[in-house]
Amino acid sequence: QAKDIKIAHIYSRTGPLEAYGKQTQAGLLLGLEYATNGTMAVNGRKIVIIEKDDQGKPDLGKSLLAASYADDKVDLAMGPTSSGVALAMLPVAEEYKKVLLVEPAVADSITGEKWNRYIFRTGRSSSQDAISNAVTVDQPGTLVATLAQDYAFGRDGVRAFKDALKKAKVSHEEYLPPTTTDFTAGFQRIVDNLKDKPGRKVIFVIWAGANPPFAKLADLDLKKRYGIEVATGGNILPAMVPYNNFPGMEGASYYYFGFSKNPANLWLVTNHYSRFKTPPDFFTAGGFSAAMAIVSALKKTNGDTGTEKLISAMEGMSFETPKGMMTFRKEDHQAMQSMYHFRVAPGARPGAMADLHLVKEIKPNEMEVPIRNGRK
Amino acid sequence: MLQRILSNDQPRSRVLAVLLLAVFVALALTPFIVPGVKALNVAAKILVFIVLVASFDLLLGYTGIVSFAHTMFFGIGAYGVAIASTRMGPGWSSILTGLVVALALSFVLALLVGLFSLRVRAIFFSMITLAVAAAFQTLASQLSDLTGGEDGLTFKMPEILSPSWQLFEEPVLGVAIDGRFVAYYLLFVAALVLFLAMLRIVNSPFGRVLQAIRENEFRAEAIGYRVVYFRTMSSILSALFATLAGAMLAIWLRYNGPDTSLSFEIMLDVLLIVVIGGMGTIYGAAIGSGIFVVAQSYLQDLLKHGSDAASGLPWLAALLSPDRWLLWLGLLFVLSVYYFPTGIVGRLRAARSAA
Amino acid sequence: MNENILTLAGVHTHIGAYHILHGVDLQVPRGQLTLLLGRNGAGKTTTLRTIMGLWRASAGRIEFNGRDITAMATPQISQLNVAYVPENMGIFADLTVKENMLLAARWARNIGQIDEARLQWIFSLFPAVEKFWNHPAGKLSGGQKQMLAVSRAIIEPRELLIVDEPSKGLAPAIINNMIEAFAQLKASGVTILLVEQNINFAKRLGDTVAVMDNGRIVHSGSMREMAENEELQHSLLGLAI
Amino acid sequence: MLATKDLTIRFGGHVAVNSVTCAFQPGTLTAIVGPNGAGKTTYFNLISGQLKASAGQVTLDGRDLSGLSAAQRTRAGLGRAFQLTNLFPKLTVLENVRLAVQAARDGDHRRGFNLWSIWSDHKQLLERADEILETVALGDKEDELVANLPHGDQRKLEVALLMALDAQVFMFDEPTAGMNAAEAPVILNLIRKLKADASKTILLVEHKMDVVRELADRIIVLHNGTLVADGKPAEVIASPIVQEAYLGVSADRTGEREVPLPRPELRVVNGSGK
Amino acid sequence: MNFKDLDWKPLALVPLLALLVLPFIGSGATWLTLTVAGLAMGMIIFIIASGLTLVFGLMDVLNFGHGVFIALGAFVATSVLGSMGDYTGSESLLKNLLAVLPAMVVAMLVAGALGLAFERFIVRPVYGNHLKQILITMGGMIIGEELIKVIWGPLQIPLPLPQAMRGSIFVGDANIEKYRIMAVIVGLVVFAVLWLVLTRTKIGLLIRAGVQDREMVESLGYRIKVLFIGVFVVGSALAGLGGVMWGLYQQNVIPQMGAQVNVLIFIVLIIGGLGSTTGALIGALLVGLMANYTGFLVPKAALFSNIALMMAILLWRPQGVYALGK
Ligand SMILES: Nc1ncnc2c1ncn2[C@@H]1O[C@H](COP(=O)(O)OP(=O)(O)OP(=O)(O)O)[C@@H](O)[C@H]1O
Ligand SMILES: Nc1ncnc2c1ncn2[C@@H]1O[C@H](COP(=O)(O)OP(=O)(O)OP(=O)(O)O)[C@@H](O)[C@H]1O
Ligand SMILES: [Mg+2]
Ligand SMILES: [Mg+2]
Repeated sequence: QAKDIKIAHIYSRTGPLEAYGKQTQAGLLLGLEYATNGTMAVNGRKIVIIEKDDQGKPDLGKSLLAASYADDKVDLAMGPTSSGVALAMLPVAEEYKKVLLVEPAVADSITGEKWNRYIFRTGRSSSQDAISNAVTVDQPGTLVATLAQDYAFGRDGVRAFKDALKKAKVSHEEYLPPTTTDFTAGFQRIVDNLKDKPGRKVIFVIWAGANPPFAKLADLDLKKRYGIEVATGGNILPAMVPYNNFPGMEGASYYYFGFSKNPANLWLVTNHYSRFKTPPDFFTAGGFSAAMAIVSALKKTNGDTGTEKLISAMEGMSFETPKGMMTFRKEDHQAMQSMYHFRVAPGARPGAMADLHLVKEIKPNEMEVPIRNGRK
Repeated sequence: MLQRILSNDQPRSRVLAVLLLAVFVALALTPFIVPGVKALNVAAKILVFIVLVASFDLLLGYTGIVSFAHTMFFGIGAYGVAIASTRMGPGWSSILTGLVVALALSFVLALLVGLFSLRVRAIFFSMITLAVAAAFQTLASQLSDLTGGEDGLTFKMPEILSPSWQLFEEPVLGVAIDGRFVAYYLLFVAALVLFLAMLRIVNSPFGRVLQAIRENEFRAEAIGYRVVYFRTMSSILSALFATLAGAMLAIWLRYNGPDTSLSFEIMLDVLLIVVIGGMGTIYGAAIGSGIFVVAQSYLQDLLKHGSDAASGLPWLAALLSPDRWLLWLGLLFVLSVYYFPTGIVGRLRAARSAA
Repeated sequence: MNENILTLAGVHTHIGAYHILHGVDLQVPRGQLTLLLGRNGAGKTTTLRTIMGLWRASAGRIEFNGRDITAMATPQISQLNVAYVPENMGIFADLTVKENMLLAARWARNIGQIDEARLQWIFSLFPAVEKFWNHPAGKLSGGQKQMLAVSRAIIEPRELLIVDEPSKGLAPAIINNMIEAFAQLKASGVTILLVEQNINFAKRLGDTVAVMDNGRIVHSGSMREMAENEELQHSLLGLAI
Repeated sequence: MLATKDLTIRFGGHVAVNSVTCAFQPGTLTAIVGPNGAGKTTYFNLISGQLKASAGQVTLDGRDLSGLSAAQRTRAGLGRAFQLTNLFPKLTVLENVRLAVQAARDGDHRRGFNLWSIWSDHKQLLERADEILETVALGDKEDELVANLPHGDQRKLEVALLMALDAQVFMFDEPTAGMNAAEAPVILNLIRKLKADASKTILLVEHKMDVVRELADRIIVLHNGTLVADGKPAEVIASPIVQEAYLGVSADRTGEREVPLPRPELRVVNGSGK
Repeated sequence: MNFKDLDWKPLALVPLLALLVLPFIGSGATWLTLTVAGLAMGMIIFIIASGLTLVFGLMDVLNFGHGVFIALGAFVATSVLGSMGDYTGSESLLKNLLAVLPAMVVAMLVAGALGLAFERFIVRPVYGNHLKQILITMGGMIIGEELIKVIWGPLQIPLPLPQAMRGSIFVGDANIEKYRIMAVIVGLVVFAVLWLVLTRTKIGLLIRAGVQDREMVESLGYRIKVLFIGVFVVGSALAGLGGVMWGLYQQNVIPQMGAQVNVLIFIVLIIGGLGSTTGALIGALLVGLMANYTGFLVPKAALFSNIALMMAILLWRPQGVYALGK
């Protein structure tokens, strides 16, 4: 009997990101099942997942990771949900010289300046998000006003988005407190800025959290009054319900269950429907992809879990996911992956589930994702 | 001798004395008796909380001021060390600089808050501190160039406190004498000294006047104590001790962020511990922190066993799910008010005097 | 009807761990003024509070108008037509004098519904109540608060009036008024149970006297008997009246 | 010597103390009498600094105290007991007095900076507190919580605190209100003893005329905030204003009180009354 | 109250603030949009704070768990409205109202019922002790929030506005959301009812007296226990109503939504002065306006506008604009 392969999954089982974290865990289990053909073993070694709840707290995540490596003697770890937790965890992987597969925390600096060689990421980075989103609005003569939350996530997102725009111009950046509920003032500033300008005018929204501004934006009827459009990135399904206020709105998304037709995704959608009665979401796909990355790597090393073996197996490794092929870029271990340019279905009804149509799959080679960890 | 160390404030209950001794011994020997990173982390957190909670007891239990801004000072201490270590690089001088700056800032803020407390009635003051604390947390995440924003700061400590530092190649008594080990005992000594210092303060004439003010501010003034002065002094002292606790936390975690040291949740934990332990006793801080931090750290594990055992009853299993640990924490809040109105220390002491 | 409006039989009261009343037996005859005397800490206030249901009797029986009220809640007892002036006066400091009075008039929804004549009567007894009608009661002087406390108890007619040291802090002129008020009330058929330290006050009003010590009634009898018997006075009260 | 000059306070339109000028000599006990609401307690509050005067000054031995806080005035030698009991309810009797003793000490003690010599000093403070409690006959209740004391004992403690302050001026506001006639003498004896000390100035507000008559060297009368009489006890008590406004024995008194209880027999609502 | 006694200064604050910022904003249409939206937002805030004026303002119970009733109201609304798709989807305002009104009623009933249990088990042992109130109600809050997660799940749930209540009315360049008009109407009704009950009956007096000296109120023959339960239940029900309004405004609900508005509504009450309905209304309007003005003029400062406002008011009147007693 070979030794078990122990993997710690540290994520927000509770806390503000509870809903996201649970999707990841569900995806991870499905992914392992799919990748191992239901045996849950690689090379005769059984894969054991040890779940830990970081509650969204960086300090807790940090000590849980240390305890996983040291007390539980896991072979590698995966997680967490929040970027803040991830950043606090990174040095721990280095201290214990064990692999940490980041999924789905998005901050650029995870594979950027805070990166170390034990860090891999299957999740998309903010840059990938921003670049793909830029593609959807980037046309000559377009004026863009951004609307984002006033904290690191929002500001970084806008910066990356601006960097990625080649042809369109940003004429206004609006930052609102992360907990804003009354958008009147912010909207007013944007409208005052845009309304008298010529050309195509777009408000690009980067908003995380529970109170997105879409319904309120729709109430303003900006398209009819001033010819101003709205665009934004994808999100989890419940958060995209308000998108229906804008039939025809475009943007780019990390995942939407109907977009890709590869076997992994078909299996995922079918099985998710049959087990949970709902389609798989954003983070389910992420967890699924991470599982496939792990299994691919273990297969490559023939079940050897030595850290150096794993690292050399994973660097440059390509693997199947519900989103198609991903590749861990050698330099910063970021998984290069497709993103999806979507359009909200023309007949979308407010209140109903989000209904997105695929405009175009944006392939990895169509996005120039900068390497930010100084390791060229 | 022991009496002098304890500032003549004996536990006044045999059970309490035993409990205190148990906490002391357990903390002193944690690295030797409980193996593992998690246990050490829990013990270190207890040490930090003992200082933090005792400092809050000085304010709440002895002076009767309900302030929600206490974590602000805790955060200042943690950020002081974090920012200095990030900007100046790891080293003792960074820690010292950060600490001094943090103490100075806490002093000024505590002075301001303390003075404001005299203008409005107590309940308003509490609500104001609540708002101030929230504002400070927002500020900390806004000033991301300095504080690392929401993501916080990860930084390094001087060599001797880093995990990579090893005194001996081989473990001693099964324990690796490494940087973590040193850091733990640094925390332990700091906590012990600060705890005894606070015990001394509350048992000094100064502390007695604080109690008098808590009971009847008007009369305290009338017999010649300047309430403004004592209140402000108490605010400042407690803020400074909280700042030191914050620095201890930063040294241990080598990380700090708004959630870690400034969140309202910590404030609540502190409040709860003071009440569970026994307000106005200082000893309550030690007992309460020990019990609470251990419970909090292992609650999810415990619930997991519970929900596994209850898997036959779906609704019970759902309630016992580790994901609903907060539910049980909430229940703890409620029950502690029900059953420990005077805290564990108060209870034990009352049991003794009734006997 | 029973000739004692209120009877306490073997009442014990515990406050927390303390045993305060050790079997109080007390009869309050209808339509009379019964005086409860005793040194500080004898348990007079505790007895009154136990009658009002503010402390629970741990043993014994309290009857009002033949009804067992031992276990009744305070509001119910009060609704049986009992008024109470507590030792600490129980003034609502944040409310105005008027609002204090309005609350005491249980059946009045606003000031207009209070019996005007009765209000005038109170104003004439205690001019301060009228004078500071719209002031916060907390700002009144000590004696004025005491007047307000008594005024509240007599704003509506009650069958039984329980009063704990109403004369403390009052100027002699006002004490005279209060004596007169109690006399008038008594004449109108109200029964009064009074705890009082001011012997002059007590002497002019009392019909029957009960003396407490250490949580027990150690003597009860008529005022006249007490007034005539100096020996008794000395042995019970430590002084002559 | 304690003196007030044109001391005045207004609450809104109401002048509670109206331009009172008066001096109090050491070695005398001055009784302050007047109807309820005359301004006696307010006058005390102005002297001891609980209230800020609208106009006028308070001086002690020529030193103007007007700008000082209550705490500072206490330290300057003004001791004050309160009409409505005002103690530290959740502390023991002994601790209450000890705090007052400590407040009377100088320097570090009062500010509480003395962190190191707490035992020896503590003992001294406690001994002194003990002594004082004996004098007010509370010696056997040292360890009781004040909240549990009967009213009379709380009054005694109120006086004990004042004694502990070791002041130069003693202000008593109805010290025996609510006290048993058999127990009041404890307090009165204390006041008598104080009186024997020629360096102490004593002010006493009291409604019990027999007490006033016996103790006072001098009586001043306040009426509607104004000082209306000042002199030897016998003279003042005999003066018409005291007889009328205070003792209420004037001839036209009955004229004032014409309203009898309106038709009482009809008004006693029966039972739970609806 | 005759006119001379009327303390008019706080009433003037709202128009004063609005006029004061006019020159800074410049455009009349923008000012109108901001002002109307701010006032309407103030009304919504008033509705969610109205329950707390009873529970905290009058009964002096520092109920940190108040937010749970708000969240509960909103979640109940998702269930009720979710089952009435025909009505909410209709273009007819009447049909929409026929869906929203039952949602409000059910939310108020459920919140009120929970309030009854909350009063009995959480609040009753701690009347008069602020510190314990903070702790125990915080515990109640946590439990409530977790129970909501157990029942409705931790995910956010969309609560779309009924069809006819969406969109805005446009006046030239200025726009006014239709829903805000509805909020103003509901807010005025709540205000009027509260104001009448508290000034025209003895209930307000009794509660205040009961807070100061419970025993005395009982000695006067009032069953204060029942009264307190009743008021607490009404306060909770109002919070439930507030939750429906707030949820519909945000168009989605999360279990933490109550906790998120907790500090805000406490600030409103403090500005208004405890126990005063009028004060709470003024406080809410000021908060609503201030947020919009600073959000437009200096967005960075918007984060701190509430706190700055509260501090300024307290420096002017340490008891809030209208304080009863004290
Ligand atoms: N809350 C309490 N807790 C404990 N003991 C109490 C409490 N209240 C009163 N006592 C005790 O009960 C006894 C009787 O007190 P009570 O107040 O009834 O006396 P009293 O006869 O009214 O005295 P006084 O004339 O001074 O008012 C006293 O010994 C007192 O110490
Ligand atoms: N803070 C205050 N605000 C308004 N009025 C006040 C205040 N304090 C006292 N007064 C009023 O001033 C007057 C004098 O009160 P004071 O307490 O001095 O009377 P007193 O002579 O001590 O009476 P008593 O014999 O009843 O104790 C009273 O009418 C009282 O209502
Ligand atoms: Mg008594
Ligand atoms: Mg007085």
